[in-house]
Amino acid sequence: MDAAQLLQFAISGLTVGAIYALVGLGFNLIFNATDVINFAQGEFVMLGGILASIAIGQWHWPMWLAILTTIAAVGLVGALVDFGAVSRVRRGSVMTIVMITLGVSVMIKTAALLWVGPNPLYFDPFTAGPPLRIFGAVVQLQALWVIGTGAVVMAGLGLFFSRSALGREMLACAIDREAAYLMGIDVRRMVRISFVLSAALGALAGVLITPLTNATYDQGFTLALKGFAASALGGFGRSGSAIVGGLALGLIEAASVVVMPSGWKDSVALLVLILVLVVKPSGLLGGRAERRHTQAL
Amino acid sequence: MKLAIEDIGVRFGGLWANRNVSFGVQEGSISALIGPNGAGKTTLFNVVSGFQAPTQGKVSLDGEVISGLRPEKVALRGIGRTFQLPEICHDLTLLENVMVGAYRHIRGGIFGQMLGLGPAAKTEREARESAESELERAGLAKQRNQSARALPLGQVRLLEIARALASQPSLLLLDESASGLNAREVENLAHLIRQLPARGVTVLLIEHNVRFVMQLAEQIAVLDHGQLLSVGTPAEIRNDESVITAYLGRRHH
Amino acid sequence: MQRSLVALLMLAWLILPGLLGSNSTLSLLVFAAINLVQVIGLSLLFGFAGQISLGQAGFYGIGAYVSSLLATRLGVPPALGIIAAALAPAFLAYLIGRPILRLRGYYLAMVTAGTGLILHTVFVEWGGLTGGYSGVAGIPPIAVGSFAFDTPRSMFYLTTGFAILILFLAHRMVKSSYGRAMRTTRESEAAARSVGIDVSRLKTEVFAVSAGLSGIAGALYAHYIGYISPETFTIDTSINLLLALVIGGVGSLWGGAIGAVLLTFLPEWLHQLQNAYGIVFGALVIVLLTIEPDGIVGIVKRLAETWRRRGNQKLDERTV
Amino acid sequence: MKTMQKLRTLILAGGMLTLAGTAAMAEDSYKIGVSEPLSGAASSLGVPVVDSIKAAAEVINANGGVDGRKIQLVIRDDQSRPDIAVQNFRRLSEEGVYAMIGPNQGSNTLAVSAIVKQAKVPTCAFNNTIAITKQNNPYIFRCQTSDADNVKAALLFAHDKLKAKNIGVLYTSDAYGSDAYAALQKEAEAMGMPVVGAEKVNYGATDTTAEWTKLLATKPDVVILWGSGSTMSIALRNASQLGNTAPIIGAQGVAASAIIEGAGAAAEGIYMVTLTAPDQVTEGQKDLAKIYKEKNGDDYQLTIYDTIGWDALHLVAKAIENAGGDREKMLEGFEKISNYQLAAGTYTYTSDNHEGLGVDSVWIVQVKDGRMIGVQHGL
Repeated sequence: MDAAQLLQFAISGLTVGAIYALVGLGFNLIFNATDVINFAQGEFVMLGGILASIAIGQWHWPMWLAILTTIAAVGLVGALVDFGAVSRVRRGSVMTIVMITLGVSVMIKTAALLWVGPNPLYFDPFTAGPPLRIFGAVVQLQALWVIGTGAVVMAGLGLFFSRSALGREMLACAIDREAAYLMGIDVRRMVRISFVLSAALGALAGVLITPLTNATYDQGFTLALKGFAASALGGFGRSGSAIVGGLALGLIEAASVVVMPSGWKDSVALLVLILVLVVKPSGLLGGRAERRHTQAL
Repeated sequence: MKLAIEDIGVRFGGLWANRNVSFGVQEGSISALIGPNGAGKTTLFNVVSGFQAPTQGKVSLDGEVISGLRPEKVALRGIGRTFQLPEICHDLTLLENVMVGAYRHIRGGIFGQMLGLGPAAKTEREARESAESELERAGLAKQRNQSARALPLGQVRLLEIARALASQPSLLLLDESASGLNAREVENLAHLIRQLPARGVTVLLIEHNVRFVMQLAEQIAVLDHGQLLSVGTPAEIRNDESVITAYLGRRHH
Repeated sequence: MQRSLVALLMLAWLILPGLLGSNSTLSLLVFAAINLVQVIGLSLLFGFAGQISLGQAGFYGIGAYVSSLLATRLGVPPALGIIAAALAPAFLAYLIGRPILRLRGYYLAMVTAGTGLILHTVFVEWGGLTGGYSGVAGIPPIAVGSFAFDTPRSMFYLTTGFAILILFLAHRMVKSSYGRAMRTTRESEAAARSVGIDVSRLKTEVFAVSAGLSGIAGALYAHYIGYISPETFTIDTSINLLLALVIGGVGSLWGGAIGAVLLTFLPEWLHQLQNAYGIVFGALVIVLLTIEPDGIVGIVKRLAETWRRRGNQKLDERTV
Repeated sequence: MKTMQKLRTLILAGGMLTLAGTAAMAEDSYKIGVSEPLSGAASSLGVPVVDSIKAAAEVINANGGVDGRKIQLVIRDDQSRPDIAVQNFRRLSEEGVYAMIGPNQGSNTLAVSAIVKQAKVPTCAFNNTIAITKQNNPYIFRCQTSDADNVKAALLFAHDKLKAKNIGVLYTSDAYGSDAYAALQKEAEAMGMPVVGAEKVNYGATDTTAEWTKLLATKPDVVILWGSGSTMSIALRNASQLGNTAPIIGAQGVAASAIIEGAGAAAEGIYMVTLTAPDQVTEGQKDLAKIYKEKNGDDYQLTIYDTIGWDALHLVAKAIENAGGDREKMLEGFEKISNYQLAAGTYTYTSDNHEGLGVDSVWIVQVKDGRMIGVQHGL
């Protein structure tokens, strides 16, 4: 196992990790504003990949137009999910909403199967051309797009939540919904916007990763689980956490392939997630979750 | 000495919620803990009942050190408590809520209770009887089979006390049980508490209703900014300069 | 009234196979009973003790593999295999329960989902033992003495018998003080701990009981179909189980029973939709939960409530 | 994608929640049961197969059905799960079907074989999994090539044509991949062409660079890629990105147009073991190719899954003919079929050989600028 191969494992780990980070950002956004973990987040990512592939592959739209319309369309689906299902809940706990998002994910998955069929869809990377070679290891150009956009989105979210009025209002909802309500913040609108934003973010992730991972109708749940793992590993509630958690998760998976059969890759990553959550529920960076998700003692 | 609190300190980051708090509660007495909001009263309660591990100091019950034990272990040693924000199970009836209090006396394990075998059936019957009598004393017997869902605050507080008493504690911690009650309910509460020492139950309560505390408590401890200001009989506390200042603020000389 | 209802049900249970007759309907009832055993386990864990789990398919799988490997590799009679199929997942659940049950809400959901996926990987990767994706074939049917439960009719009696027994024991458990301790733990762990309930141990025990029930269901499944492979023990199975319970009604055992029956019969009733079935199932979850968080049982309760109240009003009008 | 047909099902699903059984079909038609994965992991195989079965039914019924009686298909989705497959087979065998077509996964076929034997219904199974015809169950017929033949064809091609001294293997962790790998190891050893490196990839994995890195480190002359689904096009892309120069021979699962399109330039020049050479339409494929070209445009490439569904229904129709329409004699009807030329090859069944197709019907094709070109037919 020489240096080039180790570097190759690291690079493929970082690439996969950046994908998990992007999906994780979507989780973080809805969790920040609504205290709800959206089990359909994986489906938003899948929809982004499938819509973009259809627009580029079959309707032969220019790539940028296809990408923008896909993000807008999936954002609309997010609004529909909130309007049609989440906002309808009068009584019942946060868990009821989580169950509804599980129902939504089953519906979206089946609709996608019926519309585009079971085969994987694909479109070419944003920038064509051979991959970069660094000391004998290969870096796919699309991976740079994934990591780059992830950083930009994270910075954007950081600014959004700190600088913009809307962002601060959403953060206020997350910290204490009743207090935000009392201060005249339209909590209902915040929830809807957070669903639209995280759906759009999911679609962006879907669009970015499809040239690497293809888009199939049933890839949603595993992506959602890994995205959640990325956010939880980093520590919920802080927008930077998903990136750190995602990259860490990717590296752990790559490392596990070095030492054991790759079939165990997913399990090793999940095992690490479970250990971290049990030992330090607030994740590596210590997010806001500490207070809310474990016992007093 | 029923309960001995020795040099208890609790630190959250830089803030000392409790610092060098020491005082004792006599067997069969009614003691009170008063002080302005944020004085660290509930934190001290949580330390005694095991919900909050102290940063320093120790608590002992009948001479046995109990600080550091988990809340359920503390409860098994005979300490019952209520909560500032009441914690009851809305899914159960009033009687069932109180019977849960007697849980530590039930024998027979999961399967024994499921199949209603000897010890389980006997202890279950005893638990039902003690729950009935506690409900009777709290004046809630009539609504025993009602669900606890739509209970007014006053009765919720009494229900919590009945539940705590159903576990036959030797020490009962009451966290602001009188707050939110109307005059008649406060009177019932006082009457209920007065009977407790006779039943071998020592009481330590947190209250803001000073008149209620003055007429009930034999010993009063005053906390301010996490520190013990003074401990004494109601008369001593009433005339204690530092207590008045803490409550009413500095006179402008 | 209670007595006659139970007697009626028992009678129906005995003559039902004769009426329905056809193997496939009986086979569907066998699957319904097997699902019922699992959903009751989940109902105790989530409905009563308030601990969500998306990993029951993993325990379902352990039960199936333990019982079938004991039978095919060591010739252990399935009747004993079922006991091992209950104890193995229960023991594992007890082992991992204490640490992971400190978590709550979605953390617990995701961690149990992760556990389920890890167990699925074990079924696939431990090829030497489990046969990997080729699975385990030639699993003998359950037999008592010389009589083998190898037809849908005989398995109907065995599995529904099991389901009725477990429904009864679960009912007893929920009504006992242990059951009250579970329900108090669900709503307020602080209250439970303040009266001496070791909440962490209780949650782990109920987690073990639910895992054991899933194990029994796995063994019944294995010995009925005679072949098992990892495809059956996936996250989709765990999700469907949870959604079935939620549709039926989380707060009651009858909700679990209704959920299990729906989970089994819906695909059959809607088979014409072929692969569009998921849309109807997802829509059912959404519509039901937005109307009534407690599912079908919640709706029935509310209807009964308004019907009874309207009944009283009529009474008052007449007397005035 | 056949959007119209899919949307129609969607509207059907939304509007029609009828819980009743199928509409009453004319009593005198031959009922054929179909249980295929239309959802779940194996749906990418099941959906095209069912489409080709329906196409065959339309053609057969258009020319007057079998001895004047029409064929009626009863189609059920087994959701790629063994327990649903068992339930479907039980239900269909009770509806008095003359024969059953499906399932598509080895594990499902093994799960239903007891029911098929009990109900005495001849079943056309589509799996390459070697084990399905080895369970002394006279009612299971393979309507595909067995992996034993596919593996032999691939290895012979690597050894004779590509002059490989050793081979590397990348296979998916599902039954399809692991079964073939077991057969492949034995066959390669026997040919004196050892397996120098083998890596197993998760079915459905979205990145295989780590596995390729380990495999290419063993410097294999030829790489055998055995698996199906989206992971295969990702594997092809990752291989070319890592600069792999060793020729690749893919399994039938790789020879699907969606996989080739997905791999794009990375698929250029790879070989595949399959049953059809789209550029050389054989005699048996003529009318099938005509239908698909009309529906999907002239450049449509026939894949295996379009042929095996078509063949299965024709085989069943031929069996009904041989049995003179007598449901009891369906088994003999099947076993009387001999060198019946259809789309995927020439089928022969006897009482002790239920394989149907042999190594001679295996095509080796190569991808040249995105299209599959026939290189070698049979040995």
